[in-house]
Amino acid sequence: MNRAAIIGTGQTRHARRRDDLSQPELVREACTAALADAGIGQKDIDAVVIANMELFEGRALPELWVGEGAFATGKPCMKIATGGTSGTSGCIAGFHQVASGLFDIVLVVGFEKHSEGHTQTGMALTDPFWDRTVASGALGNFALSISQYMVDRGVTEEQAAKVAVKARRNAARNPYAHLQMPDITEQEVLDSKMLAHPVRMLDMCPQSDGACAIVIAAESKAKKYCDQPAWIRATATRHQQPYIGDIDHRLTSMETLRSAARSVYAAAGIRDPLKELDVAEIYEPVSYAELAWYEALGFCEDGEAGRLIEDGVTEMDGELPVNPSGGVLSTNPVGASGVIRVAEAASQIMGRAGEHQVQGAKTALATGYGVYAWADAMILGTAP
Amino acid sequence: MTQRPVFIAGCGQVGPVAEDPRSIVEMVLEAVEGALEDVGITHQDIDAIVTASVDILDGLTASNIAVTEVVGAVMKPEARIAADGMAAAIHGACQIWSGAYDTVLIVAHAKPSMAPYQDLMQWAMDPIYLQPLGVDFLTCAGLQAQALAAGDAGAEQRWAELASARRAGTPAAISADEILASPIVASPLRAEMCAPMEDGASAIVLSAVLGKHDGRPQVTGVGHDLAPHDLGDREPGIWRGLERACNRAYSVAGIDNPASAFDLAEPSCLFPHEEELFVAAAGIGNATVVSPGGGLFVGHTPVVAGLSRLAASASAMRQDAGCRRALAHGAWGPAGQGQAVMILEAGAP
Amino acid sequence: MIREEKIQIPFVYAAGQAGSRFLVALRDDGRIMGSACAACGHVSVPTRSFCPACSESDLSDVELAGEGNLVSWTEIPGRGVFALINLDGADGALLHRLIDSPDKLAVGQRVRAQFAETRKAHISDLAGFVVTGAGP
Amino acid sequence: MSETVTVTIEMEQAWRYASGTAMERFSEGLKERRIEAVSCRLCGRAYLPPRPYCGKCNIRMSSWTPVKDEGELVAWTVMQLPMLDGRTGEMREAPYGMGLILLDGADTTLNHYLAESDPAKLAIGQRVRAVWCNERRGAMDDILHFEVIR
Repeated sequence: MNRAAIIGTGQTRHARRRDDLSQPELVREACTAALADAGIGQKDIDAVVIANMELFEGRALPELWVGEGAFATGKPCMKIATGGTSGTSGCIAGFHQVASGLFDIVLVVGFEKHSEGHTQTGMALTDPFWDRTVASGALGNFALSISQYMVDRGVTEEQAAKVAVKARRNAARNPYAHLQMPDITEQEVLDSKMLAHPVRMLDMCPQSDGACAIVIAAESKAKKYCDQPAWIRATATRHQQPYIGDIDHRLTSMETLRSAARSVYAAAGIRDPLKELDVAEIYEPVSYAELAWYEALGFCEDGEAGRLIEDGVTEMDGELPVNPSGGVLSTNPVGASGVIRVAEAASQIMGRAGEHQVQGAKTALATGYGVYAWADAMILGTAP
Repeated sequence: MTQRPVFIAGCGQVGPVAEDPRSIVEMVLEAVEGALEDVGITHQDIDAIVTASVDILDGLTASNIAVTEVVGAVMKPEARIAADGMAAAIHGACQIWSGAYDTVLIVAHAKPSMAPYQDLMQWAMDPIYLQPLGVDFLTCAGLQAQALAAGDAGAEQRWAELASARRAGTPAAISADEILASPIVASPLRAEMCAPMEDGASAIVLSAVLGKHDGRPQVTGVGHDLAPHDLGDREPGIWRGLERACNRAYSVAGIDNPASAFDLAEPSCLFPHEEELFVAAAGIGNATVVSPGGGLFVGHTPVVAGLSRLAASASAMRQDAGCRRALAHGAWGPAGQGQAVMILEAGAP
Repeated sequence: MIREEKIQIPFVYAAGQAGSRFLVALRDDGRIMGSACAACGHVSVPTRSFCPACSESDLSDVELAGEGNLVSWTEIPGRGVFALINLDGADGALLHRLIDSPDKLAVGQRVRAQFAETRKAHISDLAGFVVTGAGP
Repeated sequence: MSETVTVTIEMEQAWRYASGTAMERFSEGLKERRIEAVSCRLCGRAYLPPRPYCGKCNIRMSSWTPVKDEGELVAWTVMQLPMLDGRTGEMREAPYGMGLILLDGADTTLNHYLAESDPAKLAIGQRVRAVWCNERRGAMDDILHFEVIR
């Protein structure tokens, strides 16, 4: 496999509405920033990968209209759409295209403009014979799984609230984060409006308009353009059976993420992820999910996730800072969210994460997650 | 470029048929089983899957959720490309060249009988300047055809003859006169000039390790491209995007003279003028046989088309020892905005 | 078993920087604006954020004539005539509609813009084009 | 800041979905208040919704298993936000209960509405049964909701 590394990242300002920009213009804001960060021009891009949940904005084949924003006109371009994992899968696709030797530099950009669509389109177009008349959307699906997870692992609302607070306090040091709530307290989370038992408003991710881009380069170009590239050391993708009810105790078991994590750890020679990883950017659409992912990712034994957050292990000054960016809980343009995880992990390796930099980060994990329990994992490092 | 080979190890196809009464899942299952059987393997031999589908055609959000089981993607890597299946095949070849996987299953599916295709495709058009005017893919095809016909008095007769020739000897056979007598759908295009929109699914096994000993064809070049969205920003009489895609593929395959390089071309052309655009952009010569089985003129499934052309090319090479090199093509978007090609070379005879 | 299911959902798209300027000029002044690229000189229409010829974003707005030449057209039964029009001063063509088009059309034929009486910052504020003269 | 313009387009679209033969048989059964799962001869799992293929074992399935219209509540929530009701296309008023239900005889769970919407009265492990509509069309909403068996 040819070596490849991330040499630049770029994000838009994320917000509830970005009415000021069209979809192509929003994408361009992130792409321009990524090219500037990488120190390259548009002519250096050999191919483009776009990630997006097309029906959220009512679009079909959105790259046809939006591609011009991604410098894709006259270039090879394809779109990855795998639900919540679209962004991370887009990054892995870009990595495979560079590692193939076909392209030297691939630009990957993910975007979503939730404000332009109908928030519940996703639910309106589920399986018409099974889910459509009796579905409760992503929120309800999470809440159902959480009710099981709490019983299975003894996780408490207070522990989930700590996750929610950690995310927003971290986000306060990230100028790109959508939610800015530096003074948030656990009590505020516990007092926030109940949406779907046990999930409260501040346990949940926002819906954001935004885009995020990364530049992936082959070894020779990576060394030419970047002092400290973020080398892609391992990737894995796992999909699951198609119905929510197919997976027994979904959050508790999270077989896909466990398997993906095992795969990338083995490939990168990681035996104890808590000790050997320096930072993790994981896709946690709801506070409780982060606790479940700690277990699935092997940061702790099953049943120990609550203790991990209580002991501050995953705080910025803890043994393994998780989501220094503020995570999906602070910023969630779905098609971009996975790219943001990878971009943030890469920025940590490149030493470009600004006020939320984890000092001396050498090995980083980024993950993606979709509602049907699909999972992606990627390990980035300072050396190939 | 790495030198790792990628073989077209096997193919499975469902349709095209005007309206398949089965579910998408059932159609895809049959295509996938056909491809595995063609190679003589099971899902255990597949390392990863790349699917191609378009949500709005299937009326489903993240439409690949529905097919995860039947493509064998449970607890496996799946990438889903929302474009023509040829783009998915190119991505699968990249995965193999990268060394990430040895064997990748490519699957594409669509059921245009579910809803009016042209209405759905308006949602692919720029929603500020074009969609509100009612511009769809057919509008763009008509504008492109007229730009070609305007300075070419013989164009319509020639196109009718071409569409007739493609269907000759098939159940859809029709004379050029009948084609010219059929109603206008987007002037100068007439109903019987257009590839009929039909349901289908296609599955192809790409592999670095399977197929070599059976003399299966090898992928030696790939290329794809995205042209400007608005037809007003393109030269309407030239497929520049396909030129770029082909030149990339020729560069990978080391082909200097496409005019004499190919025994067979299997383009994804929905109208006769598109075949003329294809021949010009690809730079193929008279010695290249184009669409011997009629191509999409005997049945066109959007999304599946490019993969079906790849399968047709591979099948021709397996049956005819004289067919040594082929160019397979897929396209998507208004008037061929997205273009993708793959070059196949026959295995050891 | 076939089951038909229907959805009805409104989508609201931001016209963005370039689109907003184009649609406001159309509504307020009945002017058709295009974009001139500082990098390659290409003049596109309607107003663009990115040059369709070179992808650069250093574009300036230019007012284009309400007249031009027919590049191509297509009649779709029941839906009217769509056309590509090369407005005087532009390099690219505008994709829009023809109003009351004669039976015989030709490349290079002169056409003129016709604006809607009530305008609302929408592409249909430009009602379409009428043929004003024979081809060259 | 200069004026920003938006363009509204209404998507009004219908699709003709094919059920597949397994779902057709299941749907016909619902009209007669009959629930049937398809089971895999390798792993033995009885699947709801019924489908042609076991994705765990990669094998076709054709064996039908009767399933009761009562079972165990294995997960629950009470929605406190109005959500789009797929049956009516209108917003469904909150609060309302949702559950994952493991019907007797099935190995996968069914998601559906619960009659109970008081979180204090819901618990994992409760027995629930289907409340059927009088007029049934052969669809999942032939079951109005599930009620807790006291």
